[in-house]
Amino acid sequence: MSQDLYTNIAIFVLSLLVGFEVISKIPATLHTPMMSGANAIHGVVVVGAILIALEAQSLLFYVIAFCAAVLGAINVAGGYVVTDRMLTMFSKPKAQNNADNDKGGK
Amino acid sequence: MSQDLYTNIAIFVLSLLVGFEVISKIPATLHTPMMSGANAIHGVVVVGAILIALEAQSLLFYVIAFCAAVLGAINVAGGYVVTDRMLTMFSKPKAQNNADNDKGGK
Amino acid sequence: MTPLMSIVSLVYLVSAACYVVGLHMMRTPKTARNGNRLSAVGMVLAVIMTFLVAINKNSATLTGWLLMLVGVVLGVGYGVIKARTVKMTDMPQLVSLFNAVGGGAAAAIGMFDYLSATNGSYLQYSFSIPVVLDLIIGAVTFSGSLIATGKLAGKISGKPISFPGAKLLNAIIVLVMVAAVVLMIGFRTNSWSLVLALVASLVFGILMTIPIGGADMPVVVSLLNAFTGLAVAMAGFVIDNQVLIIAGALVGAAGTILTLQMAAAMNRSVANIIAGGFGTGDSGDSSVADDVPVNVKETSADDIGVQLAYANNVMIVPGYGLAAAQAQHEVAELATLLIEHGINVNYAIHPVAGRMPGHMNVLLAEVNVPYDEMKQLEEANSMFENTDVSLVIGANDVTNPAARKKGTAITGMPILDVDKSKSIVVIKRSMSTGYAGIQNELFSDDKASMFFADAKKGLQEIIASSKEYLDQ
Amino acid sequence: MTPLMSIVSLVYLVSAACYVVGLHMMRTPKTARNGNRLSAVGMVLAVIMTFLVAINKNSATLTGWLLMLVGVVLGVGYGVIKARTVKMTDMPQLVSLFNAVGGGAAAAIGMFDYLSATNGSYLQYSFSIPVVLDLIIGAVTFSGSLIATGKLAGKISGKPISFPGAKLLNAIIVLVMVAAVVLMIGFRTNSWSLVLALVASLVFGILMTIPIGGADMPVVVSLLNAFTGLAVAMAGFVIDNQVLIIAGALVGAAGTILTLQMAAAMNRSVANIIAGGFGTGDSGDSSVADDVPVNVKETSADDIGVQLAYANNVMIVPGYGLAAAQAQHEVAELATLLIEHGINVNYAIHPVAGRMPGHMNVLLAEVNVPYDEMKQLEEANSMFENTDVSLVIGANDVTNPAARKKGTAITGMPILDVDKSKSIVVIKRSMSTGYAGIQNELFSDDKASMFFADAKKGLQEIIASSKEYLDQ
Ligand SMILES: NC(=O)c1ccc[n+]([C@@H]2O[C@H](COP(=O)([O-])OP(=O)(O)OC[C@H]3O[C@@H](n4cnc5c(N)ncnc54)[C@H](OP(=O)(O)O)[C@@H]3O)[C@@H](O)[C@H]2O)c1
Ligand SMILES: NC(=O)c1ccc[n+]([C@@H]2O[C@H](COP(=O)([O-])OP(=O)(O)OC[C@H]3O[C@@H](n4cnc5c(N)ncnc54)[C@H](OP(=O)(O)O)[C@@H]3O)[C@@H](O)[C@H]2O)c1
Repeated sequence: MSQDLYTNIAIFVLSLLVGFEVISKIPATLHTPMMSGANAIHGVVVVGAILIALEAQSLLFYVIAFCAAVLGAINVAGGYVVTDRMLTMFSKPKAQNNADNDKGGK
Repeated sequence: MSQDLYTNIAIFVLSLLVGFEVISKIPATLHTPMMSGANAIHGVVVVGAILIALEAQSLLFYVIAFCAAVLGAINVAGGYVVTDRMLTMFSKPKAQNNADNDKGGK
Repeated sequence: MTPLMSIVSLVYLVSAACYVVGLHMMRTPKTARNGNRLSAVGMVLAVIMTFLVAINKNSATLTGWLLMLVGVVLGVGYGVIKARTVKMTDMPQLVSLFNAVGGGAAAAIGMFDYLSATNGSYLQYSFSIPVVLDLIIGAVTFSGSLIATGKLAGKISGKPISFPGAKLLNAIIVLVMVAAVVLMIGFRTNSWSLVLALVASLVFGILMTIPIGGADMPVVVSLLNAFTGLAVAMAGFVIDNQVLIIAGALVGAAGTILTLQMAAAMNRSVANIIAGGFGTGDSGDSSVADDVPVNVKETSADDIGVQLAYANNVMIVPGYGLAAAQAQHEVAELATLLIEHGINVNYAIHPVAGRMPGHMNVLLAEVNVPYDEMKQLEEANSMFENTDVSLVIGANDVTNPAARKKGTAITGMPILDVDKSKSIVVIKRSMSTGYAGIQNELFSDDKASMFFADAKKGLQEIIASSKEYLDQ
Repeated sequence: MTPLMSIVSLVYLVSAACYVVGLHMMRTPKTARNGNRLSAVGMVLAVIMTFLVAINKNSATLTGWLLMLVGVVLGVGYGVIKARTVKMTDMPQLVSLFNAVGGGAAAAIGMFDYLSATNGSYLQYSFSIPVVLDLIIGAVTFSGSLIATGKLAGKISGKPISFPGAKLLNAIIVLVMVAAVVLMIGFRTNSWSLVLALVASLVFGILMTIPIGGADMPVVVSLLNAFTGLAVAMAGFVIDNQVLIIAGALVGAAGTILTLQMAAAMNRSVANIIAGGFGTGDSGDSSVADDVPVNVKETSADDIGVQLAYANNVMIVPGYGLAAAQAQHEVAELATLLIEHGINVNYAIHPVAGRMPGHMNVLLAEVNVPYDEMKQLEEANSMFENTDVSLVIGANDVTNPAARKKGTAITGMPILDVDKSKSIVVIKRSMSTGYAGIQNELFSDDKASMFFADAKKGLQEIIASSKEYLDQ
């Protein structure tokens, strides 16, 4: 086993452990945004797409690299934006300004 | 920066992250056993003690290595055993077999 | 390592830490949004570093640079616009779509590197194994997630689709996949092996997802999300890039735990969900309704109006029907009306009400219901005793006392104890069952009365009648 | 990497995973013990692998091998015997001792490697920085933990020790440490720099710990535990061993979080604790007692016996005094007596009752009180309303309603709502205050009566009188 491969394996294993631990009991309400947030994180694949694009030298490879770039970019950009939108729903202050009316008038 | 150093730093950072995440809200009752369990884990220092002992070639180094071996071994062996003893207190089944007596007799 | 690579590697670590801390912060609503932003900051850092590497390496052709930049810009543009404009209720299918493209990108990287190495020689295991895993997992999530998207969007029937010979076909596809893997790992490189693996994986993704009912899709999407993470980590091995490995493994593991929790919240096992065939109904079709049992009381909008107008504490219990009828605006209108007249209104939110986790929160937040009026299960249950009227709108399973008995489809699921409240009004279109396909005794409770109507129309009538009595 | 090193490295990863999963399992009592064992299995694996490496390397002299083996055997023997024979209540100081030796071992590794490299040349930062951190942190935790051990064992006064000029001395020592660090990192290697750094660090560890009150020691030990973890990680950098880095960093981070939680459970901040001077009392000295206020009712063992004999539900509220008097056997005896006569007996356990986390659980478990009779804060508080007699034994702060008011030393601390029960009996020696040093209004509550006695003797009298009335 090369030193490089071992490093990668060690990093992989430790990251798996971090991933297992970072999720503790989450309220069901947050399941969807959390899934969406994790989805955005694997948008990091765009980094890989950028790197391979620079190796491409012929049509087939240009096409594959272009696809990877587009798909990866959609994942990462869309992922973060849609998660953020979902989460606005949780940070919203009392928008109904008449919700706190005092009792009476009935 | 050498590749080795970077690998070590990456592993260090990821392990810190695992450590931060692995402790979530713990009941106060478990604070002491958990601390003791963590204490046992850093007993891994005995591994380091073993490794340096094999490099020693002169009196001073023999002394230091011997101290490291003794101290590290105390930490690791004592740490696990005392933690285990603390934890027996939580796994104990109802030892008072009259604790569940039905009401009456008063 | 060169100084540049040292810096890049260290910044990659920082960005990895951002993802972790970001995810951690998403555990509670208060910090969730900032958590997602922190994670995004980490991502921007990673991308900047990657560009530095690319510029420094300077190996690319002009075409390569152009295509890459155009691709990224197009992708970002499309992603952002879609994410900005999608309706709240369509978000789950969009997440699924984003997951599909992520899997696709990972598969593309695998293809690229396998083809680059294709010169008829044997591959090293340290390369061939991750490349094959990357390809297969990426392709499976790509097609699987697309099917899930279609089902969630209603473009593909939400019903579990099965056909004669499905099992046989499945077995054949799995065999083909195994053969392709063996060809790629054990034999000389060959682009046809790649094509075989790719096609088999795409078909497998489809076959895996179509037999699953639409209502189970959120769990499936979550599972595929974890898969994509793993595919990305494998891509990281292939191109020897550590931020891909870290982020991919992180999502792979976190996504797995999340999937288990989602399934648990629905009182199902992941295996049971993947086996498929559950959740047939979605009860969209009210023609399957049983006859109304004799012991069920019917009521009218007028009567409900009176009840509400003279109540002190009203609890609204929303369910899937509210979402199906898109009646959230009417609910908010009714609540505002009641609150203006000094009536306490709260919402009892069951964690799995609706068809996706947080479905009810999403719907109600869309119409600006304050967060603190949405009572989660336990808190709601402690409030029913003091509730004068519980207004059950299109909810069924989440109120079904059958959960407290043994041997029913929902046994053991925690439910909203609506039956503790003084009076119960149920709005639904018929007596037909909900997701779990079982009858609900609550409806024949002495204190319960049924108002058979579409949630939207029914609520409009109730608003009208409430107004009358409130303004008297 | 050689095949052997590949295997060793992979097994190191496995053992690291064991530590993590083991710690994870220690989150709940049910799996805690297996978690610790899993972690121990990981440790055994790591040690076996290390021996393989050592044998394979074959660089050691015979003396080296012998000394190492003898050292390990001695250490293991001492550790195991100590751990097996220690009294339950002496465990905290033993943990602190084990922490001290761990820090010492880490420091020794640092010394060894710095001295090995001492040939009057400059060191590379990648070596000198971790070596210095290893040395300093290891030495600080060594001496600091020893002081903590002494304080916990009562061999060193638990009172915060301060003396004129302490601040100045502290400042001087810190300056010396900085100087030594600069010498070691920025200049040619020199064994005197090492000695300077070592001595300064040892003194600093002592100075840091002595001004802190004995009652705060558990938090301090936890903090030093995290420090040791970091020292071990640094040792890992020095000798380029990854299992040390992983395990050390893990403990460093987890220990930090644990320390924060422990401090939070006592409603203190870590900074506040380290600043020292709190927790003077330990109230061991009852001569400081105020006069008994007029509005406090005194009662007798006889009277308490009657109350208990005719109660249905009794709640025992133990505190530090129970531990100080070593009266746990008497408590169990009384409880067994009452239970045999059909009376419900439970224990209300406050998380910070006593002087270490879980102190009450440890004590009561020693005398076989079943786990489910020990009610934690919230559950206990929901039971007081139906409690006929609350028997408060040597507890003070944890029942003090002053926590509900603003501006007291314990403001905001959750307390046991003993005042909700129908009758309150308090056993303590005098009216003197507890750890926080403030008077307790509960004692002058209309429903409360005081029985001034040492917990052990008082309980013996109560047992005798209860027997009389129960057997009537
Ligand atoms: N939240 C999740 O993540 C998730 C995911 C998958 C599955 N599930 C499952 O979904 C179920 C959710 O429970 P639930 O009580 O919310 O829903 P439900 O049990 O599925 O019941 C929904 C009810 O709404 C009524 N309805 C449908 N359309 C309507 C309309 N337009 N107007 C008025 N009523 C309408 C239906 O009755 P009519 O046809 O008579 O009108 C149906 O009985 C649980 O079994 C849960 O396990 C949840
Ligand atoms: N658990 C932890 O981790 C921890 C750590 C550090 C500090 N603390 C602090 O310690 C306090 C714990 O509260 P607590 O209510 O358990 O204890 P406390 O408030 O310290 O009170 C203990 C009481 O026991 C009495 N006592 C002492 N020896 C006795 C004996 N032999 N027989 C009978 N009574 C005796 C004392 O009164 P007399 O002298 O009148 O008998 C004293 O008032 C909290 O303030 C907490 O923050 C806890």
